[in-house]
Amino acid sequence: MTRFFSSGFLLQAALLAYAAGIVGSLLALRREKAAGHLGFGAAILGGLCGTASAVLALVGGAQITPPAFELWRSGVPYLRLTVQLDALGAFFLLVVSAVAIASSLYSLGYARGFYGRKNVGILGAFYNALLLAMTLVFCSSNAFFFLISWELMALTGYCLVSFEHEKAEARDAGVLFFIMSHLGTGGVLLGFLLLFRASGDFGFEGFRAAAGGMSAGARNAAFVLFLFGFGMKAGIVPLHVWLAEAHPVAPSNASALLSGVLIKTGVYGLLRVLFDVLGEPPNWWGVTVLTLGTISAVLGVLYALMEHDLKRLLAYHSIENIGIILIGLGAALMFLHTHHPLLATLALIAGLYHTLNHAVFKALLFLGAGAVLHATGTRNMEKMGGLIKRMPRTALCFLVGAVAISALPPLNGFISEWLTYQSLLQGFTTTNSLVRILFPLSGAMLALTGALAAACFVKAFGITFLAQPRSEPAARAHEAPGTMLAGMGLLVAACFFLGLFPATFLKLLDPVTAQLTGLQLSSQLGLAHGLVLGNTLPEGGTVSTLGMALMGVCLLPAPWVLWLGFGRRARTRIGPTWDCGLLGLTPAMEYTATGFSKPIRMIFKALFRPRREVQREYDYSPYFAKTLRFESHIEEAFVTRLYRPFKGAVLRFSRRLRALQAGSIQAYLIYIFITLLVLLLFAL
Amino acid sequence: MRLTLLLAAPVAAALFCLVVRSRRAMEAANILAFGTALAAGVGLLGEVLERQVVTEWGEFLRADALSAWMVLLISVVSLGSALYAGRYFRRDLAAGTVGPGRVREFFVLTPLFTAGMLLVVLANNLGVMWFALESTALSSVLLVALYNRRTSLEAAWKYVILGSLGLALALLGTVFTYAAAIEKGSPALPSFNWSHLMAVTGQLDHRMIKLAFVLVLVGYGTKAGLAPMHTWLPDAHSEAPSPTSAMLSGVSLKVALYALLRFHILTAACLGPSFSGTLLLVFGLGSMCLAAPFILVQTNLKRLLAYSSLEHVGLICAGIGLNSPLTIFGALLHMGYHALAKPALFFAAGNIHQSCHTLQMRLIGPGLVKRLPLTVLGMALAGAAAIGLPPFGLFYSEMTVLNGGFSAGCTATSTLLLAAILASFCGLLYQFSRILLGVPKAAPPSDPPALDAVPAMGLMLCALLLFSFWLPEPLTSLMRQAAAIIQGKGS
Amino acid sequence: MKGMLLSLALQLLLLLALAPLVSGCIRNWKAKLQNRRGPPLWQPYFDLAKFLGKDMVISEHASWIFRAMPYVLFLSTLLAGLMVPLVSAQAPLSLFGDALALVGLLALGRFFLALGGLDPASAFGGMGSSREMTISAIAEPALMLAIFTVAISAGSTNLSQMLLAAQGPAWRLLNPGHVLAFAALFIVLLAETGRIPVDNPATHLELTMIHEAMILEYSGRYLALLEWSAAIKQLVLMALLVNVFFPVGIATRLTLPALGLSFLWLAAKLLAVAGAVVLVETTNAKLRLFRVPDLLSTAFILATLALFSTFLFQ
Amino acid sequence: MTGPQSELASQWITLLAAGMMVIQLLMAVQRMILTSIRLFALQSLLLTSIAAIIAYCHNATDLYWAAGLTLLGKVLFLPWLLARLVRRMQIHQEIEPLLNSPASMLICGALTVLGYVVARPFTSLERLGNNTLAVAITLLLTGFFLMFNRRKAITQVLALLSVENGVMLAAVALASYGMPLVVELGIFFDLMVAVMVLGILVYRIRETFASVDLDKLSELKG
Repeated sequence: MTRFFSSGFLLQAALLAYAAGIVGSLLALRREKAAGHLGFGAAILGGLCGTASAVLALVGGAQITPPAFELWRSGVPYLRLTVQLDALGAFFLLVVSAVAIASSLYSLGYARGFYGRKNVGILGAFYNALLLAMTLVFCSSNAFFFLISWELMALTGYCLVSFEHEKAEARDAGVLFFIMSHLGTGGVLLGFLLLFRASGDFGFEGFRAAAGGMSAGARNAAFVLFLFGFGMKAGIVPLHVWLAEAHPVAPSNASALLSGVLIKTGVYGLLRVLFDVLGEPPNWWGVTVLTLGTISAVLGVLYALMEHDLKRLLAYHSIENIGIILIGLGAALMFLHTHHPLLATLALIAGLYHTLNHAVFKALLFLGAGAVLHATGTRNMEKMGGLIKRMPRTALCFLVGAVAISALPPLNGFISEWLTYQSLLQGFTTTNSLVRILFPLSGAMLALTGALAAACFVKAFGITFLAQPRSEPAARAHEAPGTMLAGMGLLVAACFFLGLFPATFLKLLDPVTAQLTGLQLSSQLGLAHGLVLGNTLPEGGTVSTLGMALMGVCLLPAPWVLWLGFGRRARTRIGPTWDCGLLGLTPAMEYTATGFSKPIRMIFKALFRPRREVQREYDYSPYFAKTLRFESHIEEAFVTRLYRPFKGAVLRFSRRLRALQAGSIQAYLIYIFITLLVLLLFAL
Repeated sequence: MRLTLLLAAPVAAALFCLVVRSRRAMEAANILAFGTALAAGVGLLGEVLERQVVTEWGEFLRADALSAWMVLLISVVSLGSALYAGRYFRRDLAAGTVGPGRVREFFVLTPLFTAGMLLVVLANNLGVMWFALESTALSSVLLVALYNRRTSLEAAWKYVILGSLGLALALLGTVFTYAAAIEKGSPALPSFNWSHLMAVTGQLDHRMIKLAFVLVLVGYGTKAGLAPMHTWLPDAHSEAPSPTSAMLSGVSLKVALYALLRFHILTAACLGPSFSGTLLLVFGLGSMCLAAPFILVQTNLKRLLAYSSLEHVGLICAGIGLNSPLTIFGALLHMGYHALAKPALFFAAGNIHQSCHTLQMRLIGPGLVKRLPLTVLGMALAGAAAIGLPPFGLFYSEMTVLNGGFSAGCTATSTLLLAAILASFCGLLYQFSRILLGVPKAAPPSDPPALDAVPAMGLMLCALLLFSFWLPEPLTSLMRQAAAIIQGKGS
Repeated sequence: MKGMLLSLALQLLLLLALAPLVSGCIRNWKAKLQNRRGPPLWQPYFDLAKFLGKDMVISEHASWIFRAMPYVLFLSTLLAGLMVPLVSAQAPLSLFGDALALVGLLALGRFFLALGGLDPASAFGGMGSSREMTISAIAEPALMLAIFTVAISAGSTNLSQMLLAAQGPAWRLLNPGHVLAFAALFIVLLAETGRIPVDNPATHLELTMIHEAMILEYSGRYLALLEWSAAIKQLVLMALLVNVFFPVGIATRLTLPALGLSFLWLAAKLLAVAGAVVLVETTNAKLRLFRVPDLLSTAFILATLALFSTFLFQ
Repeated sequence: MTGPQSELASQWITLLAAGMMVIQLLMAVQRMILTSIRLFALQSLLLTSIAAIIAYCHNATDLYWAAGLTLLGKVLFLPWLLARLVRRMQIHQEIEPLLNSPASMLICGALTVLGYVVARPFTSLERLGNNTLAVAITLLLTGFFLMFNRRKAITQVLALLSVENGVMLAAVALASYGMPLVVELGIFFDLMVAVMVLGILVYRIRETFASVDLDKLSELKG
């Protein structure tokens, strides 16, 4: 009986469930409903098994013998398809499986939107395949196998991004996603090959042993390659341009997986190689990661603010949050360099915690955005508004996600950012070199990020859900079906749990940190029976979101006492909003998303370089225009200055090269002739 | 007996097709012949594993592991093409694109083409190998010109002129090799057999061997489609009927490469591996790097596939040039997987050509998936394989080549290899997504969805998937033996 | 436990009672400086009482967010206030939250305040929310950096610890880092509490309002809660400023004389800061919205300099 | 083989080889197709003679066969076939090279030098007619040059055949006994088939394009 509740068995069950989901949805290709139920049902099952497996592995503590089994023997040299779950892998398995449960539950209802339009069976198959590939990424113990899973993940990701391939943007985004992801894979591959050269094998065990013997140059090269490769997947600036294109166009249940989990595989990869494999880092590794993380966080949120496409906005926030995670990772690397394992562990915990948190609230937000899209048929926030009355439950879920991602207490985003701040602050005293100034500066940027994120989500929630509907579809919107709400509800519960009971959850991180830095901090961080979160210092700052929440509930009657005292006779009326004496407000008079972010656009004008065109027609005075046409456009500087010129140069070069094959046989003969002459001279 | 059977079966089929009238009989004869060849090839595999070398006709025919591997590839691809050809020409005949005479020409020439290729890999004598190769060129050139369009004639002309010129150079190289083997003052006519030459490598004249290899490299390299001698390749591949394109791309290039390899082995045995290995590496890399930009801005579907073949042949060549057991193993593996994937792509392209009446990608796409779902499914799978995505085997073989390159210490070269692979990946992905996905501009044609390529594509893709997931022990040990031969360590 | 509850209740009372007074002082003194008579010091209390007794009009477009917002803002501000040491060095809720949590709680309130501004579908509310979120966003780095400067030298983000660590010889308070951080935080205080030159709390000209624009649709007791929250927030920030930078006289032991003395000190310090605010408000004009970032980036630079001078030029 | 006799043979061979080269140069500059065909036949005849002399000196039966096949194929059959093709298709007689005669001569001269440079390491080999190797390589290179200096399909075939002649000369010169018979036969038949295939193609091109001008054959690009 215990066999069935072992981590390894459950992992196998999860893999089998996903595989069954693929097969099941394909078999039921012609029957949409059955295909959806089979596919997403299997995914829920897989998610449950995966979560159970991960939790069992993590609860087992550091001493667990990692379950390992081989899928089958392939004849290819060095390829061993061994599935092995260690603590780090188990943590990420938890991330993917937990999100999978909610997202799959949601999908049961969401898939209905595709009936008769797109084949749900195919969606189910790709969806399960993505889950399978991601699960395999986290539990492959061999870099070759890892790369296979990694590429399968990219492939299925591409299929999902391009799923609605009838839209040109989905096709383009898919190609961009896949190409950049593949270039990243190239970096990862080269990094692994460098390690392979040193160890002669592809096992992570072997890498670990061999990394010590590598020259500094090789290790640095491997670091740069891994940072490029995994950073591409994670979407750090300036490798992020695919992310904002690809995530919005995928079906929303897939967006939740892509943004919630898929980009975390990049984080997983960085953790795996930088902490587990490559050994003690030089200082500049940490500095680089920290700097890149900070830049990603700030730029990600700034670009997010400029979006009025709800899903693109969320996608840019993924860049921001990856930046926050990397801040933790970079700080941890710097602490490892200066031999402060305790602080390194703290920073690492912050990063890991934020990884899970982001997965939870970003999935929640994408699912919410999906529900809105489902109801209104548009992703353009300027066409929404007033949805809180039409879809109150979805709005509530989205609000929870918004509060969580804005790092506001008492939800989970606050906890992980708090931990990040703590590690940064303590980091200042770890070294005397000038780089220590990075810690507080990065902290300040993190503060800017948090505040801007809050601004962005005021906009996202306010413009989407509040006030009057700005378009006909928004006015006719309807609440999402039960399964979709249930999926979101699970994530809302997770946001609350992770926000209110951090110390309980931190116990699960113990084996992970034990594996990566050799320390376990949950007992030091959880004070007062785990109700209060400390920062490992005896007199350090503490926080208790649970305490705050309870205190808030206790204080809630206070205003009522005042009512009783002063306002017993006061009544409440419903009336029109003040309209300056005009003849009633119309939705056109509401503040728009673009208008909302205008101050920020003006302040960061140098960065955004907005292009605006105003055309005015008037008879007497420009102040009394007959018609006014306003167009504003922002393109990322990375795209206009870096990627587009590069692409143009490549295409120009290729076109020019085509002249070589101009159709003249004489020219072809001359090529051969010249080759022959050169070779003859070479051979002499 | 086996080797004889291998050669006799296709020749017999060709003769049979020459006299018989029924087209179905011709198809059946072709399929039967190639099926027999495949069976014999599998038998040969076992025999070679057991005895290392199989000879017949007094050492005129000789098969070692490398030959046996090639025999398998040739017979599989030929079988697939024959399976596809019947349905393909039925549609062509119905559309009036070709006449019955031309179809007969196809069914006669194709077995001859195959027989020629089989003779190339089975011949012991290097001279025989040369003229077998020339005969493959001559039989395939008429196949390329089969449609008798302006463009196909142009392609055939370029193919035959460049190919013949290349083969003339290769002949000179062969002559040099032969001359190098002549012992001073010995009146006896030396044997031109491979087995003999390998036995006397110590006594060969180094300068001659060097010169010979250079000539053979340019010569057979032309036939194998190495850049910059590849210029005929996209023309011929795009203009030939699709079953022929599949054979040209799937095996013919590799057979020429095989011939080049034999000289490489000889040269390496004389001069050490660095001279010929470096040249192979340079040409392989060059081909890969050249293919990528052409893929990126290609407008014609079959030319696109042809450039992709150029890239793959380049990879194989570079893998062998890197000259470590692992890279060579990877290159051989790559040959096998590519031989399974590329024909499937050409079959799909053939279907598309017949349904859309054009190969211009801007006219085909977008939205092909709505018009020919089954073909597109096959094409997508084979395409994913061709761009080197797991779970398809080409990913493994590319990885193996790179592994080998790195563990042999050729970091920079391997990095360049990877860069070229990535570049052509980008191009192919971009092109495929452009035509396969989206909404068709015009209304779908009224003709029923073509199931024509299903058996042939199914065969190739199933084999590809099967061997991607599971490489049986005999095959790996065969490839290992072949790799040892290429490294000069085997028989 | 009993002591803790007592101190909790006391601080709660202090916050609720003292906050309107500070606002009243500022208004009154400002008028005096401008040669006006001005409202009496107690005017804010009268206002609150009046608002509480009035009927409410709620916009027909508003949702439950509109109704929930005053509670969230009020409670989060109160909670934040409970984490700041006012009279005793040990704040009642210092275990539940440190300086970072305080910033977080204020941000939570602001988040809902801005949502409340957007909810009634009025253009003014949206404008106010937009400006409020923008200004707070660019004030945030300076605020954090100033807090960091103090927290790093104290070795803790716990407000009580920060305050205790800063006690000692008075000259320590005059080191350049401390002074610069204080200046930075003062600017942030002006921005966060909606003072001239950032916002004009007295204006009702629509296009220049920030805070007032957001709460334009509120009336009656909700308005009372909002006004009160704003006053409490002002008090909290001022107390933070004075107690962390000048922890002179604060009670480290919970004895009655110590507490009394401490209260007097606190009052004096608060009045001093209020005086400073009044001076700034009187001598400056309100800045254009797009000049505000210049001011706040000055604060950021001051905070950065503070960090440098504390730790690098020692 | 005695000394003086071998020396005499060697002299002859050198002379004949030089003759082949001269013919090649003539082919490079002259402008009429039929003359080119005849020159090719003459060149092949010289090749046959060289093969025959070597065969006589070494008493190598295989080489006699080779000489005979060359005579039959390249001296008689192929020129006849090509001439017939030219007449039947009424191809315009002018060759129209890409480069003019002086330039062509200059390039051919340079290629000759190159041929000698390449062949120099092998002149020390004590073999009959080893000094013809330079000629063989020169023939190959100039033949190559002729191929891309011509606009008409049929002249390209001719140039290809002269390349083949160079290769055969090298075979005879280097291998002293010629290639094994089976190879010789194979090469011979391949050559015949090749020319026939080329002929078929030329014929079809002529039918389809109404011209054998190669400039028309440049539709396949990129």
